[in-house]
Order: sequence, then C-alpha cells, then structure tokens
Amino acid sequence: MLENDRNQLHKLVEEALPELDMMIGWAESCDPLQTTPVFIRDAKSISKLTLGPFCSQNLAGYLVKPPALDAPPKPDAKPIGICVKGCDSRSLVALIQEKFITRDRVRIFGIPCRGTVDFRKVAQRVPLANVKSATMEGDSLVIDDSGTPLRLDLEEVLARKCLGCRYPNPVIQDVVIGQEAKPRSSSLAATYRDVAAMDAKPLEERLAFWQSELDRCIRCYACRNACPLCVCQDRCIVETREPRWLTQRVGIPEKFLFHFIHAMHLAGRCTGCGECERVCPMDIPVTLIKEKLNKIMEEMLGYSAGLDPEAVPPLLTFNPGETEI
Amino acid sequence: MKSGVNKRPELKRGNLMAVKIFIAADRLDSVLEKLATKIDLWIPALLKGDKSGPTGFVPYEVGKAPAFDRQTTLPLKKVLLPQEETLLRFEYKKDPEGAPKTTIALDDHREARPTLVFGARSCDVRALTTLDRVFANGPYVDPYYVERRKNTFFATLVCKENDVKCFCSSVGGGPADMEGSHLKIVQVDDGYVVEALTAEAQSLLDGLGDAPDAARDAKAAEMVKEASGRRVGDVDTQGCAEAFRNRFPQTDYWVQMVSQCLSCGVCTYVCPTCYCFSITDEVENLKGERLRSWDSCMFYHYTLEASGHNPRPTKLERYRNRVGHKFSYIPEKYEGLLGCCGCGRCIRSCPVSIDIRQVVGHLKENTNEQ
Amino acid sequence: MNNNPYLPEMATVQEVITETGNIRTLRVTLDNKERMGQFDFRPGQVGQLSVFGTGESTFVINSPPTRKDYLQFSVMKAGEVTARIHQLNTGDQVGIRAPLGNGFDFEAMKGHDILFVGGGIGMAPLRTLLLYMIDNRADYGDITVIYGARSPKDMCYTYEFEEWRAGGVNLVLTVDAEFPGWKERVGFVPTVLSEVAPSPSNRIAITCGPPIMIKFVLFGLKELGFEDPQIITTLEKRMKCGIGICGRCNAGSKYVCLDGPVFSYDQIRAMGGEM
Amino acid sequence: MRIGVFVCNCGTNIAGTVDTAKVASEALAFADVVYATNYMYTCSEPGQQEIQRAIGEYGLQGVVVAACSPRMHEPTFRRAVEKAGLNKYMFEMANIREHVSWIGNDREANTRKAVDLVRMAVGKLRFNQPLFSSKMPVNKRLLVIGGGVAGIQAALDCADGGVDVVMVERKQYIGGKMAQLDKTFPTIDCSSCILGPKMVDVSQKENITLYAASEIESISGYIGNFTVEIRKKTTYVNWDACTGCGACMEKCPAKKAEDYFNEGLGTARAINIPFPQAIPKKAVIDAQFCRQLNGKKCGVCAKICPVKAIDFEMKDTIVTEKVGAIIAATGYDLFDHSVYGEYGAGRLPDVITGIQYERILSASGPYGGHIRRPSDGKEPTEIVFISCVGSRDQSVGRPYCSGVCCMYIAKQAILTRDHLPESNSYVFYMDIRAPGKNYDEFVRRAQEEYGVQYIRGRVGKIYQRGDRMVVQGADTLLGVQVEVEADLVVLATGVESSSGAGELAEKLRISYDQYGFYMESHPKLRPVETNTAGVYLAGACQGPKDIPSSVAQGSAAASKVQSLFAHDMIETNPQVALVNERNCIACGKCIQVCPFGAIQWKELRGGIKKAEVLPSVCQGCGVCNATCPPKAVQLQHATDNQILAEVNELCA
Amino acid sequence: MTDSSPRSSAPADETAATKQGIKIVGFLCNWCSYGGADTAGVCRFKQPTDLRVVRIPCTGRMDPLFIAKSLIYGVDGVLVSGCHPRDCHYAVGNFYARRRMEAFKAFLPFMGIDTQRFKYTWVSASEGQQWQKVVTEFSEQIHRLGPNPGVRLRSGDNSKVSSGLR
Repeated sequence: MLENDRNQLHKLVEEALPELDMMIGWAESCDPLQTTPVFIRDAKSISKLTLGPFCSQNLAGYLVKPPALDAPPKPDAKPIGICVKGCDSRSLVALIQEKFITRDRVRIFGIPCRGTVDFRKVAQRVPLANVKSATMEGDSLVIDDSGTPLRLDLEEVLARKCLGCRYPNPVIQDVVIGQEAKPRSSSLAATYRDVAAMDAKPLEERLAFWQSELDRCIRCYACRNACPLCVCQDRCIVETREPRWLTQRVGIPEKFLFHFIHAMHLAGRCTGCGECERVCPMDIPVTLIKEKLNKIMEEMLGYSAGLDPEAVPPLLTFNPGETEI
Repeated sequence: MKSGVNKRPELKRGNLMAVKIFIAADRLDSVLEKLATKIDLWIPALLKGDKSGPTGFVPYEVGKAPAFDRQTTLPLKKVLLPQEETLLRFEYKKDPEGAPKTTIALDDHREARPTLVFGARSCDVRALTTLDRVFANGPYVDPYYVERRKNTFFATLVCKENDVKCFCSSVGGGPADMEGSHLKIVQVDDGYVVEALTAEAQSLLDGLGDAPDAARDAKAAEMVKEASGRRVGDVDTQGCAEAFRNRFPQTDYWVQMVSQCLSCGVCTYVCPTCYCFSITDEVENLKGERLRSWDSCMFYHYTLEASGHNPRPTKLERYRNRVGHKFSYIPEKYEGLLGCCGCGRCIRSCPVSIDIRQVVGHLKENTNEQ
Repeated sequence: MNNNPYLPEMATVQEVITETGNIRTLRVTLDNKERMGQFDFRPGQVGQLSVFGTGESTFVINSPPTRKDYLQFSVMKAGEVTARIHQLNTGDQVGIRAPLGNGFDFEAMKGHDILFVGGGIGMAPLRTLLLYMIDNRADYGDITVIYGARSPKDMCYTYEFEEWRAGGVNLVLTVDAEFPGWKERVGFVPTVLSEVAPSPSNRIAITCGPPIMIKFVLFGLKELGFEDPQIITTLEKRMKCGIGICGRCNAGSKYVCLDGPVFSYDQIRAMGGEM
Repeated sequence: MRIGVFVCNCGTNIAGTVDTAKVASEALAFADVVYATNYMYTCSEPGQQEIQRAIGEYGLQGVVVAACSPRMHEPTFRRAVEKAGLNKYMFEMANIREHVSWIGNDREANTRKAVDLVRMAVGKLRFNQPLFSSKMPVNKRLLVIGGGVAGIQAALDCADGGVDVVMVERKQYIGGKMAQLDKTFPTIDCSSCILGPKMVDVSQKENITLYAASEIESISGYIGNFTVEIRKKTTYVNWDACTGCGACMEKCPAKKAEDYFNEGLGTARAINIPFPQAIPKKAVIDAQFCRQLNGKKCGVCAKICPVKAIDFEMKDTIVTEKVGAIIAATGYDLFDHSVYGEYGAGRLPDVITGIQYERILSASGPYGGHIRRPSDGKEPTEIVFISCVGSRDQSVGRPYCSGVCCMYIAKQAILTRDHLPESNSYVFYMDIRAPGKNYDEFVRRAQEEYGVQYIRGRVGKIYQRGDRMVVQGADTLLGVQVEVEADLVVLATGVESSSGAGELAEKLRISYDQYGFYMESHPKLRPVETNTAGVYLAGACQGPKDIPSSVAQGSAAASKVQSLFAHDMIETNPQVALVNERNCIACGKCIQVCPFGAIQWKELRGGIKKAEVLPSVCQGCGVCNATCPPKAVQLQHATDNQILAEVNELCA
Repeated sequence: MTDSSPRSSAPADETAATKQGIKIVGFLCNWCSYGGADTAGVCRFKQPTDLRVVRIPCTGRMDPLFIAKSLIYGVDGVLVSGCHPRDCHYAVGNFYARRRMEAFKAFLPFMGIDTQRFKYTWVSASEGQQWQKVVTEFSEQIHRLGPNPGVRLRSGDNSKVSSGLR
C-alpha cells in the first residue's frame, strides 16, 4: 500500500513539477527511523521522495523559513509544492491565517497519516546503535538489528502526539495521496489525556516534574527553530539583550522562562504538531506544555488553531461580552 | 604565560608498570564511591528516568549508576568548559564619604579541583586535542580551561560497539584510541578491567581492586585488539581544507546541503569540539559577574554586529562556517588537525537528519550534484 | 598584561569629548601608573573597553603611541555597551584589555607616500596612524587625507584639523551636501577621491568608513591604479573575547580580533570567508 | 548613569510614617546613584531649585523623586528637570505618599517599601531614554456631529472665532430635541423662539457647512488631521434647487406618512418639511410612503415643483471632509416605555410620553396648541404625570437619573393649568431632583401656585375604565393606596443614549459606558475631552443633561477646539510605540490589535514589509508591545526593559 | 544543567524572604487602578504594605510573561488591575488583557506554580475602598501561601521523577 502511495506521489509530483518552484518532501536519511526533508527542483530527484511512518518532520515551517536563503519571495514566483500530513496541514492553515503564506503560493500534497514513529520508543525496545534498517510490513515495524528481525506493532512506537490525533487527514490540500486515515481520537478527553493526567497530580509534584524535566534543557533552541509557528526565529527575544528577558545563565528559572515564552507566544496558535518535542535532544516533553494551552483555548474560548484560514487567533481579538471566560 | 597542555610532565608515559585491576560489575558502585573520596568524580549517567533516555556526564553521587552502554547524548566538554562559568566578579564600591566617586573592584579568583571522568569514550577525549590547541596553545592562553584541563583525568572506555553514525576512524581516532587518556577501561563479561596509563593514574587505582585473572586479562586484550582493528566510518577527509575553500563560493552546493537545516544549536551543543562561547555581564545593583556561556555559530546573534550588519545572516553562511571551521580553518591553523572527533553526535541529534559526513564527503566532488 | 587575558586593567576616564550627535571620544589612563608609563602599542591596535555590568566592546586606540598622556577611544552609539559608554563621565572607572590585534605595519610604510581615506567614525582608526606619522614626519612622503562626513556637524576631530595641516598633511575635507558656512569640498568621498586623484606610485592607501563608502573607494583606488597590496583597511566584526578564542570574528581561518583588524586587500581576498 | 534621588517629606505627610532620611541614605547605596537627599517639600519652588542645583553640581543624568503620586506632580518635576537641562523623560517618580505613608502606620515596613519603590524607580531610570516630541500641522477645521442645541452652540462659537465648521446631522433638520419642545423650564421661554435664531445663524454663517440628512461613514486620521467620509442620504429632492416653498407637500396624495416630528401624533405627507421653521427648509420624500417610489403611478410632486428639484433616481453619496478636530454632540433618545406593560403603553392611546405632550402643547403641534387627548380629541380634565419611566430603575437596566424629567413634568403641569384652568394635574414621583438655578423654586410654584398634586410613590397599574383610565399607585408618604381616574397620562420617559452611539464611538475610537454614553477623559477635570486626542464631547451624548448644561458643554468643547486651533503645529506625545525595524518580522499582529489604527505597513527596499507606528495616532496603550512576539514594537517610556528592570529590582 | 551552575542549586533564602516581608508586585494601569490606589491613599484607607506598584499605561500593555517572570524569579504574588471592562482609557486594552490573563491563570498551575499567587481585577479611579479591599484580601492570601519558593529549588535526582508519559 505504501509502495502504491509512493508511486502515486512520484507521478503527481512529476506532473506538477514544471509549474512548481520546488517540491518539499521527505527522503530517506542515514537514520533508518527518520527521514530528512528534501527540496526537489529537478525531475530526476523525484525518486528520492518517500512516504510512511518515518516521515516525522513537519515541513510547513520551511515555507516561512525559506531553504538556505532569507530573501522575500518574488511576487511572480511559482508556487511551492509541499507534502503535509494531517497535523502538518494545520500548521499550514495557521500560517495562511497569519498571512505568512498565501494559499495560491502553495500546492499541497495531502498525506493521510497513520501515525509517525517515535525513535525513542523504538530505543526502549532495541538499542538504536543496533538498528540497521527499518521497514513497514502491514501494521508492523520490522527492525533489522543484524540478528533476528524484530517485529514491533506500529501502535506501540507511535509518537505521543499521534495517539490523540484528531486530524490524521490534511484539513487543507490540493491533491490527496492514498486512502483516508481514521482519527485516533474524536474527543477532547482523548486528545488531551496526558494533560489531564498531569493536571491530576498535586501542584508540588507538577513543579518537581517540570523542574526535573526543564533542568535538562540546554537551550539549543531546537524546539523553537523546529516550530513552524515560531515565526520570529532569529529575532526571538530569548537571545536578545534589547529587550532582555533572559540571561545566559543555565539556572532552572531561565529555562522555565524560556519555555513560558515559547508557550505563551504559541497560545492560541499552536496546532499541536509535536515538532518541539520530537526534536528535543534532551527528551523534554515540550509539546505537553503547549497541549495544556491548546486545551485551555479549546475549553475557554472554543478555539482550535489551524482549522479555519479565516479565523482570528483568540488572543489577537476579544469579545466584550465574555465576562466569565 | 605559556603553560600549554602538551608541556605537562605528568602526562608523559614513562616506563610504567602495567597496573591493572578488575572491578566486578556488582562492585562498581562501591569502587566509584571510593574513587569519589579521592577525587571529584564524573560519570556518564542517565539524565532522565528512561533507560533509553538522554545521557550525559554528571558529578558522581552515591548510588548513581553509570551508563556505559552507549555514547552519551551530551559530550564531556562541559567538565572543562561549563555551559556557564564566571570569568570574573566585579563590585562597585561607593565612597564611604558619600561623594559621587565610585571605584570598581575585580576578582577573577577560580579553583580547579582534581577531577576524574570515569567512562569517557575515546572520541570525547580525542576532541580535547582540538580544544587544547585553541585554549592552551594560541598566542593567548585561557587560564580557566587550562587549569581545569591540567587537573582532569580520563578513564576511557574501549568502545565495544559503534553505531552507523560513528566515524571516529575517519578523523584519526578509533574505538580503542587512548590518546590523552589516563586510564583504560575494558568491559568484560562480568566487570571491567581498568588499566593505568600514567603514573598518577596508578595511584588512583590504589586499593580499588586486584589485578584481573588471566582469563579476564586475555579477554580484555582480545577486546582491545578487536576494537583497535575496527575501522569506524569511511569519510575521506584528505584534502578537505582545500576542497572546502573551493566549495566556499558555490552557493548552490550549500543550498543543497543546508536547505533542511533549522539553524538550531543542537549540533554545536552536543559536539565535543565545538567550544565557541559568549561573554555577558550580569549585575544586581552593585555586584555582578562576567559570565562565559556556550554560544553557537548556528545562531544569528552570534555574529550580529551592533550596527545591524551580520556577516552570516542565514543558515547557509552559518552552516558553511561550521563545516569550514572543523574541516578547513582549524586544519589550516593547526597543521592539519581536524576540528571533528567523529563521534557522530551531530548526526544523531539533528532533528532533520543532516549528515555532516555527506557534506564533507561531497566537498571534493567536482560537480554540484549530491 | 596579567596572566588572565580576560581580566581587564582598571582605568579612569580623564576627559569626555562630544564629537558629534552620536560619537564621543574618551580619554582614559590606566590606574596603575607604572603600567601606564610602560604601556606600548602599535597604531591600529585595539582595546576592549569594559563597562562592568553591561559588557565589553572593541575600539581602536586612536591616540598614537607617540603621545602617551592618555589612551583615546572614539565611540559611536550603536548598541547596549556603546550607549553606556556614552553615559560615562570624567572620573568614572572602566576596564581595558589592550593592546590587542595586529595594528598597522608603520615600519613597512616608511619612505612611502600615504593616502588616508576616511568616512565618519572611520576616521578614528586612521587618526592614530596619522598622528604617529605627523610625529615622525621625516619618515614618510606626501600625506594626503580625504575625510568625509554627512554634514559638518557629523565630523570628528574638527578641533585638530589645524594641527594636522600644520604637521604637513594635505587635508581634504568633504561633506555630502552644501551647508551654510561650509567652505571645504562638497560631495561623496569616492567622488572627491577621483577629483584629488593622488598618484598610486610608491603610495599606500589606508581607508576606513561605512561599508558602502569602502566599496566605492575601492573602485576609485583601482581606477587610479592602486594594487590590492597597496590598499589597507581595518575590518569590523562582532567580538567577544578579543584574543582569538571565542570563535565569532573569523573570516576564513583568520580571526579579526587577533590577526587583524588591519588587513591589506590582497590578504582579505586570500582569507575568503564572510565579510 | 549619574542618578540623583530626592525623597520628599511632604511636611509630615510622608515623613510622619516613613523615615525619609533612611530612604535617602539607602538610595545612595544603589548603583548609579551619586546623590540622594530628603527635603521638606520637594515640589515647592526651593525644592525644585534644590533638584536643579544638584543636577548642575553632580552632573546628574537622571532624577528620581520619591514623593506623592505621579498623577499629581510628575508634570511639575518634569518641567523642573527640563529647566536644568535634562530631557524630561530622564525622570522617574516613586509614589511614597498615596501608596505608602497614607495607607499604613508601620514606620519600619513603610520605610522598607519606600526604599523598594525608589530602587524600582532607579532601576527603570537606568533604561530611560531621552524622548523628543515631533510637530504636526493642524488643519483648523472642525467637524460637529449632531445638530442639536449643544452642537449648534459649539459650531456657532467656533464659527464666530473664525473656524471653518462642518456640521453633520442625521435628521433632515437641525435643532434636535429642543426644536420639538414647546417651552423650556424654569423660565417658560418659548423653545423655538430662543433656538430658532441660532438655527438660522447656522444656516447663514458662511464658514459653517451643514450636511443634514447625513451620517458619518468613516473617520480616519488623528488630531489635527482627520479625514471624514460623510454619507449624504437619499432625500429624492435636490436640495440645491429646493426652495422650501412647500407646494409639493400640499399636493402630495400620500397623506398617511408617519409624522416623526410630532412623535406620531398626527400624520404627514410622504414629501415633507417637518415644521415651518426647519433648517434647512428642504423637503424630503419618505420612501416608505411615497406612491411613486412604491411602484404606483404618481409623481405629483415632480410635476408641481417649480424648480424641478424632485429626483426619484437619487442615491446616497459620500463626501469627504478634512478636519482637525471633532465634537460629538449626538444627543440622546428617549426610553421606550412599552417595556412597562403595567402602564398600558402602546395599548392605551391616552398614555403618552413627555415629548408627545410637548408636541401637543406646542402651537405648531398637531393640535395647534390645544390640549386634547389623542384617542378622541377631548380636552382632559384629570391629568396624571408619572416620573422615572426608564430612569432609576435597575430592573430595566436604567439605574441612572435622567436629570430632566422632574423639571419638565413641573413645566408641563404648569402649562396644563395655564391652558386648562379647570384641570387637575397629579404627579407620581420618587424624589424631586431640582438642583439647578431657580429649579426648586419652579417645582414649588407648580405645587403651591398651580395646585399640582405631587404624590410620592410608584404607579402600579393603569387600566381603562369607560373612557377614562384608572391610575393605581401607592402614596408612600401617607402609606395609602391611591387611585386616580385620569383622562390623560403623561409618562416622563427617561433619557438614553442615542441609537447608533456605539457604532459612531467605534468610528471615533472613543469609549462609551455600558449605557452607550460617551466617556469623558476625566469625570471632573476633563469633562469634554475624550481619550482620543482631538475628539471632544458636547451635550447629552456624554450623559443626560438639560439645555443649559448642554449649551455650556457645547461652548466648553468649542473653547477646547479653539485652544487647539490657536496652534499652527501640535506637539506629539513621544510616549508612543516605536518599531525597531531590525527585529520586526512583519507578522502584522500589532496592526491587528491596535485599537487606534495607529500601525501600518511600510515597505522597504526589496519589497520587505515592516510595521510602522504613526506617532500622532498612537495613544500609547501598549497593546502592540504586549502582542509583538519578537518585541520589535516597544512602547517608549514603558519598554520591556523598563518594566523588567522594575520587576528585577523586586526579584533581587 | 544545574550541576554546573552554582546559582541555580542554591536553595531559596526563605529566612530572608520572611524577614523582608512578602513582596507582591502590582501592575496597575495608569488611568483607573493607579488612580484608585491613589484615591485609597488620599482617603487614608489602611492597607498591608507588601504591594509594590509598577505603573503601566493600560492592562493591554500587560504581557503575561511579566507575570511569569515575576513568579518564576520568586516574587510572592502578582496583582494586575485595570479599568473595568468597557471603561478602558484606550477603549479595548483590558479586553485583550482579560483573555490573555485568564488563559495564563489557567496555565500557571500546570507548570507547578500556584495560581493563587496571581490575581487580576478591575478597579476604577474612584474606587478607593474597593482597592483597599482588593489589596487587603490579596495580601492576606499571599501571606497564607507564604514566601514563593520560585523554581530555583534544586530538583533533586532527575532519574527519580518519572514523566508518566508514553
């Protein structure tokens, strides 16, 4: 099935490429459990494009952080083709909504998603050093660790964000590749299960948890830079001295404030793609912080980001009547 | 001041009696506990509950289990170059007479305590040769680094297994490379054979255990032999300095290599040879500190000038500089020494799976094709 | 210097001169009298000026080594540190790490004609060498200085122009547009350069100023027949340590703080790297 | 930076519970503070001189005064430091009186708090920057919105002062509610006799441009430089031609049109000039009732019109005017009494409102000034007035007093007795509110000379009995139930904000209260200014008012405008937002949230967009600053670093 | 990481905090609540002395991150007060603020910070008595909670706190 989808993608991209500035998709990398983003400008590179549960990166951010060069797009530039999973598509909607991208500048290849593999979960089963290759066979992930192939149920090694996924199918797309996928969650409760579990703990335990987790933060800013909606990037206030919100100290307060800044700047904008958590080299559940704010936005203001290109993010507007929000 | 690392007499390997001990796996904890009474002890350890979670070097605490099973997520450079350290303290002193005159007192007092890193890897230790050149052998000597360096000892594991991202042999090292190490640790089935490689390392082993029996000694020797023979990685770094210079102006090449880069600092922070730092002042009322903290050449602010001009404004220039620094600028400055130890951490931790081996490997190709 | 190259020496501001709306000149002396007496440097070498609590910034010591009553720094307000420096008063203490960097090769220039082309604050690094040459006038041939600023009130060191001229300097001043009372030239520096048209033979040109000016001055010098090794400039980069360690000011394998800031154009071309 | 700290004793106001000498000595130990002292009255002339002396002597670059509230003396001290050569924004105040000495007696705790507040002020001051005003030209034209008595007064005052005035009135005539009144209290002046000449003045002044039957479409710009779009509504009559002869009205066959001017007490023709003295005296076709416009064959007016002014094809047009100041004088509306079912309103034809009764009393009214009841035209003999209908009643969302009802009931009762000497008037009231000059005397006259019976109490019910109505109520003074058989009941309906007030406020970018009345800048000290510079208020749009108050406020607003227009240029407040283009990521969020439209796009070379603040429009609220993710927009004098500095001093 | 930072591992100096009294930072809008606090002062309405006021032009200026900064770095309580809804000097600044602060208030406890340490309220310039009530009640609330430990406390052994995720 995956093979068919890949062929379909190749064919569609081949047809579309002459009208495109470039095509952004995934290609296999040196890591069998993760792809690498690829930027295709000529037909002979199309074969590099791949699909499947290792395509974890959210490519939407590349549209606002252009590859390599930092110039504003020319007005007559051709559209950019991009592969998006369900969650990625919401980032795209949010970026269109905030007018960072115009809809006609992108050709969206929608990929219904059955979940992406979290390599850390695989690592719990088999030392990563041993993973020579990984392939999908039906619903199983088959790991070749130069011994007997290890068969893992895909469900067991899915990324945390996938488990509560409500939008596996892109919410915006021009073409769709493959079969529609079934949502794993249809309720707030299922989507925000981890948030609820955290909320259920006593305050002191939550503080201890975050102190311990954030203590590991090395402020490499991978979470920030991977976030498609962290549109400030190089201008981010966590690095500036004017204004000067943070020092270069490595204390927990600094790290707390950094993650507060990241979270508050995404309040009402985060689409829950989980990139911040995926990229963290220190395995900090960074997305969980944003999930809490997303839950607040949904419950308090009935707003879920990245679904309606016409909507106004809730913290950029107000309703005089909401006396009891 | 010219007190370069290379001149330290204690590091010379004289006619040493091969002092070896065996530490049974179940005695490791008590041995470490004993060691920790002699010297400040750092070990590789889990940084999070998960056994597959991130690891790094931490000061030993009783009961803390070392994580020897794999390379640490974070390198050991912070033992010598902490992410944040105080370069000096300053204090504004008011004239007691109340006149507006204020004087400033400076204090750069520092202390380097004898420290042992138990469970380093050869790539990590090898990386220090790069840092040594920069911090200790330039026209200016960095006293903070050098004093720590002189007081720090390394007990290095012979690498049992490498993963697909390791390439230490490509950059002059190897799984059993003991260059710069003071103790050699070989993992055998039921414990560790630890061998002193220098005189004062011998004293560290005093009273920690008995010599290994013949079988274990043989097993250890066999493992060392196997590891020494193993060639890890196949990147051709010959002439990469020259090749880089030729590639430098080829924007297309760098666009291809760097397009997926997020310009985050992961690769530099996990890199054992990346040492770039920033200096900032922090002050509270009359007292303050001048801090040195890790910086990253992948960050925009790293080179941003007060005028607003930035010589490396995009990730293209920044990534190119990173590659150039390691494979061209450092070799040029230091007689061919590479600024890379082949540990593969940057590949492993890169959120978008950028492979520096590929970037370096393609430097020499004539075309712009990947 | 002490054995910790990061540790500044304490110095005291002796005088503050307001040059223009956003440029001030500080004259400082090291608090250690003995050190001040021995302090030696080459024209073009730099110092790291510390305002403790805000940070350090790099400036050329623009007084010449031949005049050692004080060390002079001219500071344009651009960032956090320079803004604090502008708030300094006579009697305030600062930290200094100096001399750093390479400086001008004034020995090699002996016997040559000299052309200085400066714009705005770019005159500061030239001033140290100019005054050195005036103080050793016999060693050098013709000295022509082309100095331009946006307007008369953006010009530094106006109080010294007479002294420069008296020292045998052909001083050509220009501003971008006509201003009431301005009796010198009007026009951009590169234009004035081609009007003055100094001969390139046996001459060394030293230029410093805003990047756009440098770019066109280079064209102008080339047109006049200057070769790369004859053209010398000082480079600007963001610096922190100032001693070739922290990594950020490199151009290729050279560190501007350590190997520079003075480079000839053939050197710059050879370095590669981002500017 | 060299900072001087001056701690004020304020006599014993501060020194009584704060050890000011200790505050000064502790302040001297703060970084950058080179001089600190305490002084008896820092705001006094010698106190200010002491600051100025210290600035000179110690070369101070910034000054902190710890004294009363900055809302009190910040301007004073800013002037003082400015005189000594400092930029006035290199100054901070620590409020150690209202916020410290006056609210606690614990000397030690107070002193500690005062020291903290001084430390925060010093901390902020380190990040202060000299700020400079810029100058903007003033367009010396005035827009008056609303042609009631307040608007007319303001327009005439300004026009007399030589100001070009544009007046916009949404009705087809000016004069507002006052034009509908018969007499005015407490002097019983004829309303139209005193207002008429003013209306005529408006039409005749060359420097007043009147747009009647027009509404405000949009307003952009800022003080000194507004651009206003005015929608001229379709009248179907070319007013340039119309002479107001009235021939069309006489011949118009559609006679059942609603007579708005007479509050529905009679009928009008579909083409109408509402009253003989109307200004402008121009006809308007009511499209709802016109036969021609409803597809029937007619066009009589077009045929009869001697100047061919009728134009059935007419459409709304938009005209643009540029002005430098705006006075809102949009007046009020009357409460819809039908919510009080117990008063039978709507069902009982002889329960009418006060304004309807005014029309009945008026000689130019529907009944020619004879008092009759609407139902059968009979002269009433028993007349009941009920006050506070839609005033002072929380249950209908009108808790406020309308202020004018007590007086106009008294007036109407008196006039009733004048017209019908045999009649009896009863007034049900809650309290008598008669605080104006000669007002209370007037009410007394009604009671004592005219025999009007005042009954203190609420009316519970009105119902029909025969051809009369029974008014049931309680006399709370006597504690008895009262029942009056009445021929006519007049409800003193309360004042409420004009319909559409909210929409207009949004166009004007001024705020309004929960009832829709416009907010003044300060309830006491800036009663006619709004918080949008260049927009002023006159009359009942700001709250219920009687005629003299409205007129006074009209004149007050006019004087504000004229003092503004006395300057050719105005200084802008530099405490506004400023974009650091280097950090701006062009996300547009600031533009999205700015309540004043003060931020716009600016294009740099290469098509790069950046946000740009218009300093003259910016009011300095800082919403943009709070919203901007990279903090490229900084509110000057309340920058992130300044606020963080204050917070940091507390975290230390 | 904390192990290389001498500062972050230092325990919060609670004795000092107790000795110095509780510190509450108040962000007050210039037009209403700052005036209300002035009014309370003019009327000599006695209040606890723990509050330190930062004057801001409008609650719309209030970035919730100022609150985060204060609480993370150990201020004991944060009180934000502005004009009543619909009475904003800038028409709508407090409407924006209300949403932002409400969301922030719900978020704080998730990170382990007691939401009771933060309060926002609306007090007009004439409501001196109301101001007295607000300050008194909030100060008492913070006193009951005691000094804010902030997040400086050493987290202890990282490996012992389980995430409970996955």
